[in-house]
Amino acid sequence: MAELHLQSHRLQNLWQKARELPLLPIGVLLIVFIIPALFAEVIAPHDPYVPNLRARLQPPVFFGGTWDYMLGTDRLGRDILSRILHGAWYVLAVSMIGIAVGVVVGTTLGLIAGYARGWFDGLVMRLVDISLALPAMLLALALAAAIGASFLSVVIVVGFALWAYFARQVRAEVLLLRNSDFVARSQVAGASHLRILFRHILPNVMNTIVVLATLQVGIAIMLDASLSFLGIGIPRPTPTWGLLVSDGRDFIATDWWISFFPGLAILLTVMAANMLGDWLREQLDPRQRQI
Amino acid sequence: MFYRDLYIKCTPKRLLAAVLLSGTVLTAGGLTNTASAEEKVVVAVSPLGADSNLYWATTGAFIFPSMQTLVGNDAQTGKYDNSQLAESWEHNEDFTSWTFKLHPAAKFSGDWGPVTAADVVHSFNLHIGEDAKLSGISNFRKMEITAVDDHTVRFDLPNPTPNFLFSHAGRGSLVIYSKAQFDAEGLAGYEAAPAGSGPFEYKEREVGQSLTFSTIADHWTGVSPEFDEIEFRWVSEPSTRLAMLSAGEAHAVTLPRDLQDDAAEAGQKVLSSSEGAMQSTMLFTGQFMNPEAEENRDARTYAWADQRVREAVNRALDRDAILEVLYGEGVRALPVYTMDPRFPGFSEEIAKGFDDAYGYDPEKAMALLAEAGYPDAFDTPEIPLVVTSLAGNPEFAQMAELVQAYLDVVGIKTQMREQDWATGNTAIRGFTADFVTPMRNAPVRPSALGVQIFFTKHASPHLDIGDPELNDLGGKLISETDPAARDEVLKAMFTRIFDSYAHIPMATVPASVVVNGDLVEGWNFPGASSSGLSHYHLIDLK
Amino acid sequence: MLKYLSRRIASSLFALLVITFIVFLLTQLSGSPVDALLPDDATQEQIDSFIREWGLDKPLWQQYLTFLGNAAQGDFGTSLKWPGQDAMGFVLDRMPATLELGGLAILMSVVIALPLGVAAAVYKGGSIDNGAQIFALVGQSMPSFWLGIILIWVFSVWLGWLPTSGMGSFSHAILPAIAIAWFQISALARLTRSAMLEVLDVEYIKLARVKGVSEWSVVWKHALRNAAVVPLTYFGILAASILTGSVVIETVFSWPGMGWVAIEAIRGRDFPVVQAVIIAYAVIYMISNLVVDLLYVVVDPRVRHG
Amino acid sequence: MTHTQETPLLEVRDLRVEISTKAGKFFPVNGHNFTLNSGETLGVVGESGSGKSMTAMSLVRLLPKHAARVTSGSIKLEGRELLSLSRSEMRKVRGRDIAMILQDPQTSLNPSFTVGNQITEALRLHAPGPRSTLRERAIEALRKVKVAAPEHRVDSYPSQLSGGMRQRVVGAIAISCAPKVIIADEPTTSLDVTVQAQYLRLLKELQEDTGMGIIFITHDFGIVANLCHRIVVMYFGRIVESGTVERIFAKPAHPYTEALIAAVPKLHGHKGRLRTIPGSPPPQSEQPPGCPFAPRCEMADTRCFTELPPTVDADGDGEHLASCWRVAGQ
Repeated sequence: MAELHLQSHRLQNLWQKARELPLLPIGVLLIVFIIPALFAEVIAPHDPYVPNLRARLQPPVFFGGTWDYMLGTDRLGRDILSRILHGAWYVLAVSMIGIAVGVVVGTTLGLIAGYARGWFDGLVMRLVDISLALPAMLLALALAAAIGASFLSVVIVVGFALWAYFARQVRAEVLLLRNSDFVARSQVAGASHLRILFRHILPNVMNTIVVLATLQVGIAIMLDASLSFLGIGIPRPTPTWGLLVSDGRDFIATDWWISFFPGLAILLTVMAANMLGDWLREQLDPRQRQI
Repeated sequence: MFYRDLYIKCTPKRLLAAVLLSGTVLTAGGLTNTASAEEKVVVAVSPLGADSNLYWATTGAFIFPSMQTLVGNDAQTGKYDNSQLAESWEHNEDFTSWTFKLHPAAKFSGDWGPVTAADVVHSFNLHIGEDAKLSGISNFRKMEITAVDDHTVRFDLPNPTPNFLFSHAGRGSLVIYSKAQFDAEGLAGYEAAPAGSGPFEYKEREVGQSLTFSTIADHWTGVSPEFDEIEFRWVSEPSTRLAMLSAGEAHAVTLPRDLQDDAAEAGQKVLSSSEGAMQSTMLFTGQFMNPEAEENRDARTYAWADQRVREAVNRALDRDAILEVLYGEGVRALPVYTMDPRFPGFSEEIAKGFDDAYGYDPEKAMALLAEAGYPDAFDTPEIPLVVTSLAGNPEFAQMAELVQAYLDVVGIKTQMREQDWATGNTAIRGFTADFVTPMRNAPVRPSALGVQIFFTKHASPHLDIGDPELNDLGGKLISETDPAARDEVLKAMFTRIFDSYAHIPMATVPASVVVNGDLVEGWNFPGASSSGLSHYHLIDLK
Repeated sequence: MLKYLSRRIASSLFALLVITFIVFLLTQLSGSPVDALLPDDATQEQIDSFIREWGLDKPLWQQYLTFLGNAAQGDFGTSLKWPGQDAMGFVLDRMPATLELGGLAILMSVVIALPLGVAAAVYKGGSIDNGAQIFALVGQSMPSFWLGIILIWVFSVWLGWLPTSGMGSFSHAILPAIAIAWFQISALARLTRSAMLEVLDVEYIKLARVKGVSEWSVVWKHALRNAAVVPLTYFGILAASILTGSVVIETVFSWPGMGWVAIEAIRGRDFPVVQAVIIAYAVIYMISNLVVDLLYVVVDPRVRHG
Repeated sequence: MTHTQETPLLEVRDLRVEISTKAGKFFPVNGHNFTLNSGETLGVVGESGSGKSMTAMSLVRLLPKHAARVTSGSIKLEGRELLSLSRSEMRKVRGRDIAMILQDPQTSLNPSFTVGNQITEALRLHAPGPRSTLRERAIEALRKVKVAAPEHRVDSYPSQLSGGMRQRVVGAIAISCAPKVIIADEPTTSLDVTVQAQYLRLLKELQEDTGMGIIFITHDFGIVANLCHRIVVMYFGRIVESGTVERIFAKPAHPYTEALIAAVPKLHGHKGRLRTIPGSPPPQSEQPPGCPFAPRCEMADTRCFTELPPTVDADGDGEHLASCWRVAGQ
């Protein structure tokens, strides 16, 4: 009960701390990721899909290029900036949906497995083993061959790659928590299993989930990039960042801007997401707030 | 005291240490010094389809400068010559019997003796065995081979085959192995180190990594390369190959076309084959020209069953611009896929009429579409454009993106479909394909072979486009032996394909290799082998 | 203990069985081997004989049982891309290369990440902590193939210190190992840091100090021993992700290990090898997890006696 | 306040600890003066947050790094100044001369090491010897704290022991090196009443055997009465009253002490309602100009709010000091 009290107290505190929000990561996320994802149509200076063969391989503005193509153009004369801006939406969608799938499936199974133990626990842990033992990349290749590479297949792969991590971690924590005093007290007090799970245990594993989920933003974006590298990402001409980096990778030594700026977008976004996650964790985790 | 205590008791540390230690030991085990020969030429290429010493067990992708075929290609012109095992050859009037005389001086490396007719027969039998996967080997199964004397072999063929030399040259189907070695060591001997008659001797293979040959001194052909060894490295990533070249680790590498420009800018030298080596095109799938309903589906459901649509597609593309982006300047547009000036059936008229009939004209394209019943936009489902990045052809993706953009302008909506080769082939073979296929990038071969494979039912029924006229002409071609008449039949076929806009031809492209300008002076090769590379003994070092 | 171990092995075998089924299904779902393995212009008779040879005309369940029976004996058939090679034998031949790379990557991650994470926790908020955080953030934010290519250009082409690719001397392994390890270093350092922070606040750490134990021993013995459980949990995942990472990195660096085999085999539709390599991956993963479970027992007496 | 001929075991003079946070500086230990003699038990009493634990940690110089530091004062152990010792010298003092028993038996033992290992660790550091001897001495220590079957328990892990047993082990660790001073920081709060009583009896016996000085930190005046010889009462980082148990119980000089004593449930006394002190201490970051207890004090007048009361001798013999205007003003 003390723990419960602490939880709500912590959330209140979070609101009070809103004034101390980490402006840097939030700003970076907004500028590089969220705003482009939502308003690319409005802010992109060029069409991201239409080649302009007269403007091929323009360097970025401070490297001999023009303001018209601020970050340069690719080999078909498409504006890199516009492609990055338009790609943001797909990156956002893939990572968010993929992680959501991972969190929901992984957390639910992990919670129940850790709490119920017995055969269900065994089953879930075998599933976890199976899913971790099948490299996501190989599964993606096979899946792409089977149902074709598409937005859906990428989301499935990302979700598949992530759920087991949540399930494992959550289960491990639940195993520790279920023996703790406050769970015992709730059980004695006659609380239903469902109530204990979701009112008492879930809030206490929330921190782990938040920390893992922030780690996973990076993993999801990186996985998307790796899939593009292997040619089984979201199909062309969709300019996901992974595809942009992957397409430009051969030209790192010469037309470096083709892959550098999308790579930078990935770098900044993942870094900012991780920083934000760290901040959240410090706010949510009482043990770390002690002096 | 304290530390000994720790050491004995803390087992996890010991376990971890053991794991880490084993990693280090393994790593150190790999610490073998790469003793490089003073003059070793390194060529990095993307991995071949199969990693084998047995030619017939591959589908034809093979780099083996130690092995020879019967017929060679001239380094400059690509014309057939007697630089390989056959000193001379002749054929009967209807091209059904071919006789080859072997160079009497030809001999195998490693004391396996001279190359004789028995070796040719032996190799032939190996090639048509159960495990053969070679492209075009089915024709060999219908032939008979006879050793006329020690240095003469005769092939008897069921059908007239004027292009028979093609089967024995750079992209040929028959590589000569030593019978003596087989008798002594069996297949295992070949797998370990096949004896060959070329100017190089098999040295070693690191599976998945490299293949090394050493130069033979006093080779029977008199060829003497400038270097002691040549090593081929299999490297999948183009940028890694370019890095190897730039770092001076490789003398020569193959690169995708658009990376060649970059390499050239960075000071490397791009060497192209003397002749065009590859033809690229896009193909419509299905029997869209079949007036009857197709086996499994109604031919008319294809949007491109309508010739006006096919013309509109062709008219919508600015080939000059596309080719410049993809291949750089100086690459010829190809009027008809499988037609080539070096082979019979080439039509000047078609080549001249190409700009008129296929030239960039978006207005005309839109007018044609409107006429075909698509006044505002192409309202049928989007046409899938298949892209197979997995197959390792990076320029396909760019070609697809360009084509998509051009088609979009005239109102034809397309959708890119990333799909592996096998899945596409399964659909084609099952007659369920509904897409514009991968941009075929096939080696130039005699027109008569190519046109039958890609447009008629006679060689590969699943690629048949269903046109009765073409199939009739193809039937005639099989039995026709008179060169002039064959030429006419082929011309008629090409004209039919051209006039009916039966495909989307792109370009003839030379094979090319990028060399490190500090290490390599030059290299002449005709682009007549499956990898495009050959004549390694001509690599001219600085 | 023995009972626990045999239970773990039994459940691993069960997981393996399910994986064989998935592997079999996936290879069935993707294009027919006929189209991958025969040339474009293959004749009908070539196709027919191929189908007979591979038993593709039999019902699916029968094909699976045949597959399973052979797989149980380690027989996955002969490779198509590397003719004459036994599929599993070929994969096993490549395994040392992957283990070498993976071992080096794990070594690098542990040797760098653990001290980094510990130092970051001990000097929380200090410059080491901030530096480690930035390092970790950057490492987790770069696609590994991109990092790999950049490493090649910087260290091999421009600086000329290390070879670009391939396998040979120890120096060949350094760049790919860094490319694989970097992400893991970040993840491991982060986990170690947070686990250490948690442990360093606990009373027994105070008690150890009160006993007069030196700060070094407090951190590296008392705290790390308890915090190690968290990175150790991650160790299984680490092994898995290093294996997965090797798929991409081995391709970039032309490192002829299992990841390279996997990609080449899938590209070449070499089904026997694809199946063998996935099973081999799964087995390595399971063995490393078994090792982690054992380490768990050794490290944490609560598990041993609980 | 006069120096006796005999050097006290532990002498703390004008000790001040500063904590600086974003919110500002404050002093959880603000000008402490007290002494501890051999064989004596000094009770340190106060509500939570009054600075008791901070006092304890400052005595062994284990204040939270960066955040807190000793700014002035002196801590002398048998006349030796602890504040000027080097870190490694100080480490030798810890465990050997001054041992500590921490609050929570659940978490104060390291779950990864055996009981024996944790006892011998201190021994190894302060009185090294061969393994077997160390083990014998660990068993001996366990026996001293009345752990049943110590030969067996020495190889147990903390998770295998009950809470009371664990706290005994913590005690065993503390006495293993025969320290001169033991600081017990609320060692019994998480134990149930019977176990608590046993434990306190044990401490007393140990003290009688070894003659060590004990600083007993608690918020419970009930325990203090039975165990301690002298008491210091802390409020808001200050010692508000100190003296012998008898004096303070008989005649508490500070209203806070009075309130604390009144809060102790009397087993045999009147059955009146348990008194609690209304209100709570001011936030640490606010340093009131007057007596910090004034807002909660029923007897406070204006001076209490504006001027800090001096520490004065309440009974005129130096045995009972208090900081309150009520006493000072007399």
